[in-house]
Amino acid sequence: MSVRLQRESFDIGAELKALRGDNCDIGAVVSFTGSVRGTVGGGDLLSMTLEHYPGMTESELRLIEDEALKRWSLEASLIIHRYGTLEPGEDIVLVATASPHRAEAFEAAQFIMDYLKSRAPFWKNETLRDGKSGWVDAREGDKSAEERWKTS
Amino acid sequence: MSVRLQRESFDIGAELKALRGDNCDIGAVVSFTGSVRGTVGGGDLLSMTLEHYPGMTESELRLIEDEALKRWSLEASLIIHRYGTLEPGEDIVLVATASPHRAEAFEAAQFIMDYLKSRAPFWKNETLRDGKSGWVDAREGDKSAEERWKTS
Amino acid sequence: MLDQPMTPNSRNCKILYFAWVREKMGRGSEEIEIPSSVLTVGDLIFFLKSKGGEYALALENESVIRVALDQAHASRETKLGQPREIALFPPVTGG
Amino acid sequence: MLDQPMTPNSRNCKILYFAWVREKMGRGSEEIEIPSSVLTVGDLIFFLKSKGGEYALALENESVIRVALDQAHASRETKLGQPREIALFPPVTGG
Repeated sequence: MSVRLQRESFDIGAELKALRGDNCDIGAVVSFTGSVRGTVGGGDLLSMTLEHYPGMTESELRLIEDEALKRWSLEASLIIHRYGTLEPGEDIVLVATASPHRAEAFEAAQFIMDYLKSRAPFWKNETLRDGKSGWVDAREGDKSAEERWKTS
Repeated sequence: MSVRLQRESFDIGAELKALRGDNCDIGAVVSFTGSVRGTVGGGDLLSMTLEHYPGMTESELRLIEDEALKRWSLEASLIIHRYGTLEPGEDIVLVATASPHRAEAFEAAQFIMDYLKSRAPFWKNETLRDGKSGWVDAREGDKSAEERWKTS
Repeated sequence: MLDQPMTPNSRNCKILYFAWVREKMGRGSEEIEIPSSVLTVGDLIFFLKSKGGEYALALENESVIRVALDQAHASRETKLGQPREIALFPPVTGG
Repeated sequence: MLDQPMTPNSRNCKILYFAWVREKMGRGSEEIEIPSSVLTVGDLIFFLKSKGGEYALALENESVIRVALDQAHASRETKLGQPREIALFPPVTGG
Protein backbone atom coordinates (compact mmCIF):
# COMPACT_ATOMS: atom_id res chain seq x y z
CA MET A 1 0.00 0.00 0.00
CA SER A 2 2.79 2.32 -0.93
CA VAL A 3 3.81 4.26 -4.02
CA ARG A 4 7.09 6.08 -4.45
CA LEU A 5 8.53 8.17 -7.24
CA GLN A 6 12.23 8.91 -6.89
CA ARG A 7 15.48 9.73 -8.67
CA GLU A 8 17.59 7.47 -6.43
CA SER A 9 18.09 3.75 -6.86
CA PHE A 10 16.48 1.31 -4.43
CA ASP A 11 17.60 -1.74 -2.49
CA ILE A 12 15.33 -4.63 -3.51
CA GLY A 13 16.23 -6.81 -0.54
CA ALA A 14 15.53 -4.03 1.96
CA GLU A 15 12.29 -3.07 0.20
CA LEU A 16 10.95 -6.63 0.22
CA LYS A 17 11.90 -7.01 3.87
CA ALA A 18 10.07 -3.79 4.76
CA LEU A 19 7.07 -4.86 2.66
CA ARG A 20 6.77 -8.06 4.64
CA GLY A 21 7.38 -6.46 8.04
CA ASP A 22 6.30 -8.92 10.72
CA ASN A 23 3.08 -9.87 8.97
CA CYS A 24 2.84 -13.62 9.44
CA ASP A 25 -0.22 -13.92 7.20
CA ILE A 26 2.04 -13.43 4.20
CA GLY A 27 2.90 -16.73 2.53
CA ALA A 28 3.87 -15.36 -0.89
CA VAL A 29 5.77 -12.32 -2.11
CA VAL A 30 6.20 -11.59 -5.82
CA SER A 31 8.54 -8.90 -7.05
CA PHE A 32 9.11 -7.46 -10.48
CA THR A 33 12.17 -5.38 -11.24
CA GLY A 34 12.52 -3.60 -14.57
CA SER A 35 15.93 -2.38 -15.56
CA VAL A 36 17.75 -0.55 -18.36
CA ARG A 37 19.09 -2.88 -21.05
CA GLY A 38 22.43 -2.21 -22.70
CA THR A 39 21.34 -2.90 -26.25
CA VAL A 40 18.21 -1.43 -27.79
CA GLY A 41 16.73 -1.44 -31.27
CA GLY A 42 19.03 1.27 -32.52
CA GLY A 43 22.32 0.07 -31.01
CA ASP A 44 24.30 0.27 -27.77
CA LEU A 45 22.76 2.43 -25.10
CA LEU A 46 24.69 5.13 -23.28
CA SER A 47 21.85 6.25 -21.04
CA MET A 48 18.11 6.54 -20.76
CA THR A 49 16.24 9.53 -19.40
CA LEU A 50 12.79 9.10 -17.93
CA GLU A 51 10.54 12.13 -18.16
CA HIS A 52 7.28 12.07 -16.21
CA TYR A 53 4.25 14.19 -15.37
CA PRO A 54 4.68 15.32 -11.76
CA GLY A 55 1.39 15.04 -9.90
CA MET A 56 -0.36 12.82 -12.41
CA THR A 57 2.34 10.14 -12.11
CA GLU A 58 1.81 9.70 -8.38
CA SER A 59 -1.98 9.75 -8.64
CA GLU A 60 -1.97 7.33 -11.56
CA LEU A 61 0.31 4.89 -9.68
CA ARG A 62 -1.96 5.12 -6.65
CA LEU A 63 -5.02 4.42 -8.83
CA ILE A 64 -3.32 1.33 -10.25
CA GLU A 65 -2.41 0.07 -6.80
CA ASP A 66 -5.94 0.76 -5.50
CA GLU A 67 -7.41 -1.22 -8.38
CA ALA A 68 -5.08 -4.15 -7.61
CA LEU A 69 -6.11 -4.04 -3.95
CA LYS A 70 -9.74 -4.11 -5.00
CA ARG A 71 -9.28 -7.12 -7.28
CA TRP A 72 -6.99 -9.25 -5.11
CA SER A 73 -6.79 -9.59 -1.35
CA LEU A 74 -3.23 -8.49 -0.79
CA GLU A 75 -1.51 -8.17 2.56
CA ALA A 76 0.91 -5.57 1.20
CA SER A 77 2.02 -3.92 -2.03
CA LEU A 78 4.68 -1.54 -3.25
CA ILE A 79 5.39 0.41 -6.42
CA ILE A 80 8.65 2.33 -6.79
CA HIS A 81 9.40 4.09 -10.08
CA ARG A 82 12.49 6.13 -10.83
CA TYR A 83 12.86 9.12 -13.11
CA GLY A 84 15.85 11.07 -14.43
CA THR A 85 18.86 9.68 -16.25
CA LEU A 86 19.78 6.01 -15.81
CA GLU A 87 22.54 3.84 -17.23
CA PRO A 88 22.39 0.26 -18.56
CA GLY A 89 21.94 -2.21 -15.72
CA GLU A 90 20.23 0.31 -13.43
CA ASP A 91 16.79 -0.49 -12.05
CA ILE A 92 13.82 1.54 -13.25
CA VAL A 93 10.86 0.10 -11.42
CA LEU A 94 10.05 -2.25 -8.56
CA VAL A 95 6.60 -3.74 -8.05
CA ALA A 96 6.03 -6.10 -5.14
CA THR A 97 2.89 -7.81 -3.87
CA ALA A 98 2.30 -9.99 -0.83
CA SER A 99 -0.59 -12.37 -0.16
CA PRO A 100 -1.37 -15.55 1.78
CA HIS A 101 -1.09 -17.74 -1.35
CA ARG A 102 0.91 -17.37 -4.54
CA ALA A 103 -1.75 -17.00 -7.26
CA GLU A 104 -2.97 -13.63 -5.99
CA ALA A 105 0.51 -12.15 -5.56
CA PHE A 106 1.51 -13.26 -9.07
CA GLU A 107 -1.62 -11.95 -10.74
CA ALA A 108 -1.62 -8.64 -8.88
CA ALA A 109 2.03 -7.96 -9.73
CA GLN A 110 1.41 -8.67 -13.42
CA PHE A 111 -1.71 -6.52 -13.39
CA ILE A 112 0.13 -3.60 -11.80
CA MET A 113 2.96 -3.82 -14.34
CA ASP A 114 0.58 -4.10 -17.30
CA TYR A 115 -1.42 -1.09 -16.15
CA LEU A 116 1.67 0.89 -15.24
CA LYS A 117 3.13 0.28 -18.70
CA SER A 118 0.09 1.67 -20.46
CA ARG A 119 -1.19 4.30 -17.99
CA ALA A 120 1.58 5.81 -15.84
CA PRO A 121 2.81 9.02 -17.53
CA PHE A 122 6.48 8.22 -18.09
CA TRP A 123 8.41 8.65 -21.32
CA LYS A 124 11.80 7.15 -22.08
CA ASN A 125 14.40 8.95 -24.13
CA GLU A 126 17.38 6.86 -25.19
CA THR A 127 20.85 8.21 -25.88
CA LEU A 128 22.99 5.76 -27.84
CA ARG A 129 26.77 5.39 -27.66
CA ASP A 130 27.03 6.73 -31.21
CA GLY A 131 25.48 10.01 -30.06
CA LYS A 132 21.99 9.53 -31.51
CA SER A 133 19.03 9.96 -29.23
CA GLY A 134 15.30 9.51 -29.49
CA TRP A 135 12.03 8.75 -27.74
CA VAL A 136 11.10 5.13 -27.19
CA ASP A 137 7.97 4.02 -29.04
CA ALA A 138 5.21 2.36 -27.04
CA ARG A 139 5.17 -1.40 -27.55
CA GLU A 140 2.03 -2.76 -29.18
CA GLY A 141 2.13 -5.68 -26.74
CA ASP A 142 1.79 -3.36 -23.75
CA LYS A 143 -1.66 -2.22 -24.83
CA SER A 144 -2.91 -5.76 -25.33
CA ALA A 145 -1.30 -6.78 -22.03
CA GLU A 146 -3.40 -4.13 -20.32
CA GLU A 147 -6.55 -5.15 -22.14
CA ARG A 148 -6.60 -8.70 -20.86
CA TRP A 149 -7.48 -7.31 -17.40
CA LYS A 150 -10.58 -5.47 -18.59
CA THR A 151 -13.66 -6.39 -16.63
CA SER A 152 -16.95 -6.10 -18.45
CA MET B 1 20.38 -21.80 -14.34
CA SER B 2 20.95 -22.74 -10.74
CA VAL B 3 19.22 -24.98 -8.21
CA ARG B 4 20.03 -25.10 -4.52
CA LEU B 5 18.69 -27.15 -1.65
CA GLN B 6 19.74 -25.93 1.77
CA ARG B 7 18.92 -25.75 5.45
CA GLU B 8 20.09 -22.14 5.83
CA SER B 9 18.07 -19.06 5.04
CA PHE B 10 18.91 -16.94 1.99
CA ASP B 11 19.34 -13.23 1.30
CA ILE B 12 16.87 -12.32 -1.44
CA GLY B 13 18.58 -9.05 -2.34
CA ALA B 14 21.99 -10.71 -2.69
CA GLU B 15 20.53 -13.61 -4.66
CA LEU B 16 18.77 -11.33 -7.15
CA LYS B 17 21.92 -9.27 -7.55
CA ALA B 18 23.99 -12.39 -8.26
CA LEU B 19 21.31 -13.66 -10.66
CA ARG B 20 21.53 -10.49 -12.68
CA GLY B 21 25.35 -10.27 -12.58
CA ASP B 22 26.46 -7.78 -15.22
CA ASN B 23 24.12 -9.13 -17.88
CA CYS B 24 22.80 -6.01 -19.61
CA ASP B 25 20.35 -8.00 -21.75
CA ILE B 26 18.16 -8.45 -18.68
CA GLY B 27 15.27 -6.00 -18.63
CA ALA B 28 12.99 -7.91 -16.25
CA VAL B 29 13.52 -9.94 -13.09
CA VAL B 30 10.63 -11.68 -11.35
CA SER B 31 11.03 -13.24 -7.93
CA PHE B 32 8.72 -15.40 -5.88
CA THR B 33 9.35 -15.96 -2.20
CA GLY B 34 7.29 -18.45 -0.25
CA SER B 35 7.32 -18.26 3.53
CA VAL B 36 5.89 -19.91 6.61
CA ARG B 37 2.59 -18.38 7.75
CA GLY B 38 1.81 -17.99 11.43
CA THR B 39 -1.76 -19.24 11.28
CA VAL B 40 -2.78 -22.40 9.52
CA GLY B 41 -6.02 -24.34 9.24
CA GLY B 42 -5.63 -25.94 12.63
CA GLY B 43 -4.48 -22.90 14.64
CA ASP B 44 -1.32 -20.99 15.50
CA LEU B 45 1.85 -22.48 14.13
CA LEU B 46 4.90 -23.10 16.28
CA SER B 47 7.09 -24.50 13.52
CA MET B 48 7.06 -26.36 10.24
CA THR B 49 9.41 -29.16 9.27
CA LEU B 50 10.14 -29.85 5.63
CA GLU B 51 11.08 -33.42 4.82
CA HIS B 52 12.41 -34.15 1.35
CA TYR B 53 13.80 -36.96 -0.80
CA PRO B 54 17.55 -36.37 -1.11
CA GLY B 55 18.70 -36.96 -4.66
CA MET B 56 15.29 -36.86 -6.27
CA THR B 57 14.63 -33.36 -4.95
CA GLU B 58 17.65 -31.88 -6.70
CA SER B 59 17.03 -33.75 -9.94
CA GLU B 60 13.34 -32.84 -9.94
CA LEU B 61 14.13 -29.15 -9.38
CA ARG B 62 16.65 -29.27 -12.21
CA LEU B 63 14.09 -30.90 -14.51
CA ILE B 64 11.60 -28.14 -13.71
CA GLU B 65 14.18 -25.45 -14.39
CA ASP B 66 15.24 -27.14 -17.65
CA GLU B 67 11.64 -27.26 -18.80
CA ALA B 68 11.23 -23.55 -18.05
CA LEU B 69 14.40 -22.76 -20.01
CA LYS B 70 13.03 -24.76 -22.93
CA ARG B 71 9.70 -22.94 -22.93
CA TRP B 72 10.89 -19.37 -22.36
CA SER B 73 14.07 -17.62 -23.42
CA LEU B 74 15.46 -16.68 -20.04
CA GLU B 75 18.75 -14.94 -19.40
CA ALA B 76 19.00 -16.44 -15.91
CA SER B 77 17.02 -18.44 -13.37
CA LEU B 78 17.33 -19.59 -9.80
CA ILE B 79 15.52 -22.01 -7.51
CA ILE B 80 16.42 -22.20 -3.82
CA HIS B 81 14.41 -24.48 -1.54
CA ARG B 82 15.03 -24.99 2.16
CA TYR B 83 14.41 -28.07 4.25
CA GLY B 84 14.47 -28.76 7.99
CA THR B 85 12.55 -26.93 10.69
CA LEU B 86 11.38 -23.36 10.04
CA GLU B 87 9.44 -20.85 12.10
CA PRO B 88 6.61 -18.51 11.06
CA GLY B 89 7.93 -15.68 8.92
CA GLU B 90 10.91 -17.68 7.65
CA ASP B 91 11.39 -18.09 3.91
CA ILE B 92 10.93 -21.56 2.39
CA VAL B 93 11.56 -21.06 -1.30
CA LEU B 94 12.92 -18.49 -3.73
CA VAL B 95 12.30 -18.68 -7.47
CA ALA B 96 13.72 -15.98 -9.70
CA THR B 97 13.70 -15.56 -13.47
CA ALA B 98 15.34 -12.95 -15.70
CA SER B 99 14.52 -12.12 -19.31
CA PRO B 100 14.70 -9.19 -21.74
CA HIS B 101 10.97 -8.42 -21.36
CA ARG B 102 8.53 -8.97 -18.51
CA ALA B 103 6.02 -11.47 -19.91
CA GLU B 104 8.55 -14.29 -20.13
CA ALA B 105 9.98 -13.75 -16.65
CA PHE B 106 6.48 -13.67 -15.12
CA GLU B 107 5.27 -16.78 -16.91
CA ALA B 108 8.43 -18.78 -16.25
CA ALA B 109 8.39 -17.96 -12.53
CA GLN B 110 4.75 -19.02 -12.24
CA PHE B 111 5.41 -22.18 -14.22
CA ILE B 112 8.35 -23.13 -12.00
CA MET B 113 6.32 -22.58 -8.83
CA ASP B 114 3.31 -24.52 -10.14
CA TYR B 115 5.49 -27.45 -11.15
CA LEU B 116 7.54 -27.32 -7.98
CA LYS B 117 4.36 -27.41 -5.88
CA SER B 118 3.12 -30.57 -7.53
CA ARG B 119 6.35 -32.38 -8.43
CA ALA B 120 9.24 -31.55 -6.08
CA PRO B 121 9.36 -34.20 -3.32
CA PHE B 122 8.89 -32.08 -0.20
CA TRP B 123 6.45 -32.72 2.62
CA LYS B 124 5.48 -30.22 5.29
CA ASN B 125 4.79 -31.24 8.84
CA GLU B 126 3.22 -28.56 11.03
CA THR B 127 3.60 -28.31 14.79
CA LEU B 128 0.98 -26.07 16.37
CA ARG B 129 1.39 -23.95 19.51
CA ASP B 130 -1.09 -26.20 21.30
CA GLY B 131 1.26 -29.16 20.75
CA LYS B 132 -0.64 -30.90 17.96
CA SER B 133 1.25 -31.79 14.83
CA GLY B 134 0.41 -33.21 11.45
CA TRP B 135 1.23 -33.47 7.77
CA VAL B 136 -0.03 -30.77 5.46
CA ASP B 137 -2.52 -31.97 2.86
CA ALA B 138 -1.82 -31.17 -0.79
CA ARG B 139 -4.01 -28.32 -2.03
CA GLU B 140 -6.41 -29.22 -4.79
CA GLY B 141 -5.57 -25.94 -6.51
CA ASP B 142 -1.92 -26.90 -6.88
CA LYS B 143 -2.72 -29.79 -9.17
CA SER B 144 -4.92 -27.67 -11.41
CA ALA B 145 -2.29 -24.91 -11.36
CA GLU B 146 0.20 -27.40 -12.77
CA GLU B 147 -2.24 -28.68 -15.36
CA ARG B 148 -2.72 -25.33 -17.08
CA TRP B 149 0.86 -25.62 -18.38
CA LYS B 150 0.31 -28.96 -20.09
CA THR B 151 1.29 -28.92 -23.73
CA SER B 152 -0.54 -31.33 -25.97
CA MET C 1 -21.36 44.64 -19.37
CA LEU C 2 -23.89 43.58 -21.93
CA ASP C 3 -21.90 45.53 -24.48
CA GLN C 4 -18.97 43.13 -24.19
CA PRO C 5 -18.89 40.20 -26.60
CA MET C 6 -20.19 37.20 -24.65
CA THR C 7 -18.35 33.93 -25.08
CA PRO C 8 -19.97 31.76 -22.47
CA ASN C 9 -17.80 28.71 -21.68
CA SER C 10 -14.76 30.17 -23.38
CA ARG C 11 -12.01 29.50 -20.82
CA ASN C 12 -8.35 29.98 -20.13
CA CYS C 13 -6.53 26.73 -19.46
CA LYS C 14 -3.01 25.74 -18.69
CA ILE C 15 -1.81 23.22 -21.27
CA LEU C 16 1.21 21.00 -20.56
CA TYR C 17 3.25 19.15 -23.19
CA PHE C 18 5.46 16.12 -22.58
CA ALA C 19 8.14 14.12 -24.39
CA TRP C 20 8.22 14.67 -28.16
CA VAL C 21 5.02 16.73 -28.07
CA ARG C 22 6.90 19.13 -25.78
CA GLU C 23 9.94 19.11 -28.07
CA LYS C 24 7.88 19.80 -31.20
CA MET C 25 5.97 22.56 -29.41
CA GLY C 26 9.24 24.11 -28.25
CA ARG C 27 7.78 24.63 -24.75
CA GLY C 28 6.54 22.61 -21.80
CA SER C 29 3.42 24.61 -21.00
CA GLU C 30 1.35 27.63 -21.87
CA GLU C 31 -1.98 29.31 -21.19
CA ILE C 32 -4.52 28.99 -23.98
CA GLU C 33 -7.98 30.44 -24.40
CA ILE C 34 -10.31 27.72 -25.52
CA PRO C 35 -13.41 28.90 -27.39
CA SER C 36 -16.89 27.84 -26.37
CA SER C 37 -17.26 25.73 -29.49
CA VAL C 38 -14.74 23.25 -28.09
CA LEU C 39 -16.86 20.72 -26.22
CA THR C 40 -14.84 17.51 -26.19
CA VAL C 41 -11.21 16.42 -26.09
CA GLY C 42 -11.53 15.58 -29.79
CA ASP C 43 -12.68 19.16 -30.48
CA LEU C 44 -9.70 20.48 -28.52
CA ILE C 45 -7.20 18.58 -30.65
CA PHE C 46 -8.94 19.82 -33.80
CA PHE C 47 -8.90 23.39 -32.46
CA LEU C 48 -5.21 23.29 -31.51
CA LYS C 49 -4.17 21.67 -34.77
CA SER C 50 -6.03 24.35 -36.71
CA LYS C 51 -3.79 26.99 -35.12
CA GLY C 52 -1.04 25.75 -37.51
CA GLY C 53 2.70 26.20 -36.96
CA GLU C 54 4.16 24.15 -34.13
CA TYR C 55 0.66 22.97 -33.17
CA ALA C 56 0.12 21.39 -36.57
CA LEU C 57 3.61 19.88 -36.37
CA ALA C 58 3.24 18.47 -32.86
CA LEU C 59 -0.25 17.10 -33.51
CA GLU C 60 0.43 15.93 -37.07
CA ASN C 61 0.07 12.28 -36.13
CA GLU C 62 -2.95 13.10 -34.01
CA SER C 63 -4.23 9.57 -33.48
CA VAL C 64 -1.31 8.74 -31.18
CA ILE C 65 -1.69 11.86 -29.02
CA ARG C 66 -2.95 11.16 -25.52
CA VAL C 67 -4.77 13.73 -23.40
CA ALA C 68 -5.19 14.13 -19.65
CA LEU C 69 -7.68 16.52 -18.03
CA ASP C 70 -6.71 17.58 -14.52
CA GLN C 71 -4.22 14.71 -14.43
CA ALA C 72 -6.68 12.00 -15.42
CA HIS C 73 -6.62 10.10 -18.73
CA ALA C 74 -9.32 11.27 -21.14
CA SER C 75 -10.61 9.83 -24.41
CA ARG C 76 -11.54 11.81 -27.52
CA GLU C 77 -15.20 11.70 -26.47
CA THR C 78 -14.59 13.01 -22.95
CA LYS C 79 -16.38 16.33 -22.32
CA LEU C 80 -13.76 19.02 -21.82
CA GLY C 81 -15.57 20.84 -19.01
CA GLN C 82 -13.58 23.47 -17.13
CA PRO C 83 -10.25 21.81 -16.42
CA ARG C 84 -7.54 23.69 -14.54
CA GLU C 85 -4.91 21.73 -16.42
CA ILE C 86 -4.78 19.90 -19.74
CA ALA C 87 -1.86 17.72 -20.84
CA LEU C 88 -0.94 16.41 -24.29
CA PHE C 89 1.61 13.64 -24.68
CA PRO C 90 2.62 10.57 -26.69
CA PRO C 91 1.75 7.03 -25.54
CA VAL C 92 3.52 6.35 -22.24
CA THR C 93 6.63 4.17 -22.12
CA GLY C 94 7.54 3.74 -18.45
CA GLY C 95 8.10 0.60 -16.44
CA MET D 1 21.30 -74.72 -10.66
CA LEU D 2 18.29 -75.90 -12.57
CA ASP D 3 17.07 -77.50 -9.35
CA GLN D 4 16.55 -74.11 -7.74
CA PRO D 5 13.13 -72.52 -8.14
CA MET D 6 13.41 -70.06 -11.00
CA THR D 7 11.73 -66.72 -10.55
CA PRO D 8 12.94 -64.81 -13.54
CA ASN D 9 12.51 -61.08 -13.06
CA SER D 10 11.96 -61.48 -9.36
CA ARG D 11 14.21 -58.76 -7.95
CA ASN D 12 15.43 -57.24 -4.73
CA CYS D 13 14.73 -53.54 -4.53
CA LYS D 14 15.34 -50.82 -2.02
CA ILE D 15 12.05 -49.17 -1.10
CA LEU D 16 11.98 -45.74 0.54
CA TYR D 17 9.04 -44.26 2.45
CA PHE D 18 8.43 -40.58 3.10
CA ALA D 19 6.22 -38.38 5.29
CA TRP D 20 3.16 -40.17 6.70
CA VAL D 21 3.83 -43.26 4.60
CA ARG D 22 7.17 -43.53 6.44
CA GLU D 23 5.45 -42.95 9.79
CA LYS D 24 2.79 -45.59 9.15
CA MET D 25 5.42 -48.04 7.94
CA GLY D 26 7.51 -47.38 11.05
CA ARG D 27 10.67 -47.19 8.91
CA GLY D 28 12.21 -45.06 6.20
CA SER D 29 13.48 -47.81 3.95
CA GLU D 30 13.88 -51.53 3.50
CA GLU D 31 14.87 -54.18 0.95
CA ILE D 32 12.01 -56.10 -0.58
CA GLU D 33 11.92 -59.00 -2.98
CA ILE D 34 9.43 -58.25 -5.69
CA PRO D 35 7.98 -61.30 -7.46
CA SER D 36 8.02 -61.67 -11.20
CA SER D 37 4.26 -61.27 -11.38
CA VAL D 38 4.63 -57.58 -10.47
CA LEU D 39 4.88 -55.84 -13.82
CA THR D 40 3.66 -52.29 -13.21
CA VAL D 41 3.64 -49.71 -10.44
CA GLY D 42 -0.04 -50.51 -9.92
CA ASP D 43 0.87 -54.20 -9.43
CA LEU D 44 3.53 -53.19 -6.90
CA ILE D 45 1.05 -51.28 -4.75
CA PHE D 46 -1.36 -54.22 -4.89
CA PHE D 47 1.46 -56.62 -3.96
CA LEU D 48 2.66 -54.52 -1.02
CA LYS D 49 -0.84 -53.91 0.27
CA SER D 50 -1.53 -57.64 0.20
CA LYS D 51 1.31 -58.17 2.67
CA GLY D 52 -1.04 -56.79 5.34
CA GLY D 53 0.08 -55.26 8.63
CA GLU D 54 1.79 -51.87 8.33
CA TYR D 55 1.70 -52.16 4.53
CA ALA D 56 -2.08 -52.36 4.52
CA LEU D 57 -2.21 -49.47 6.97
CA ALA D 58 0.22 -47.23 5.09
CA LEU D 59 -1.37 -47.94 1.71
CA GLU D 60 -4.98 -47.97 2.94
CA ASN D 61 -5.87 -44.84 1.00
CA GLU D 62 -3.95 -46.11 -2.00
CA SER D 63 -5.23 -43.65 -4.57
CA VAL D 64 -3.27 -40.80 -2.97
CA ILE D 65 0.02 -42.73 -2.81
CA ARG D 66 2.68 -41.44 -5.23
CA VAL D 67 5.50 -43.62 -6.53
CA ALA D 68 8.95 -42.77 -7.89
CA LEU D 69 11.20 -45.27 -9.69
CA ASP D 70 14.88 -44.41 -9.49
CA GLN D 71 13.93 -40.91 -8.37
CA ALA D 72 11.55 -40.19 -11.23
CA HIS D 73 7.77 -39.83 -10.89
CA ALA D 74 5.88 -42.87 -12.14
CA SER D 75 2.20 -43.47 -12.81
CA ARG D 76 0.24 -46.63 -11.99
CA GLU D 77 0.71 -47.85 -15.58
CA THR D 78 4.49 -47.35 -15.59
CA LYS D 79 6.38 -50.64 -16.15
CA LEU D 80 8.33 -51.43 -13.02
CA GLY D 81 11.45 -52.72 -14.78
CA GLN D 82 14.53 -53.27 -12.64
CA PRO D 83 14.75 -50.14 -10.50
CA ARG D 84 17.55 -49.75 -7.99
CA GLU D 85 15.30 -47.62 -5.82
CA ILE D 86 11.55 -47.29 -5.39
CA ALA D 87 9.91 -44.59 -3.27
CA LEU D 88 6.37 -44.36 -1.90
CA PHE D 89 5.04 -41.10 -0.55
CA PRO D 90 1.97 -38.86 -0.18
CA PRO D 91 1.27 -35.99 -2.59
CA VAL D 92 4.06 -33.44 -2.25
CA THR D 93 3.52 -30.19 -0.36
CA GLY D 94 6.66 -28.11 -0.80
CA GLY D 95 7.04 -24.55 -2.06
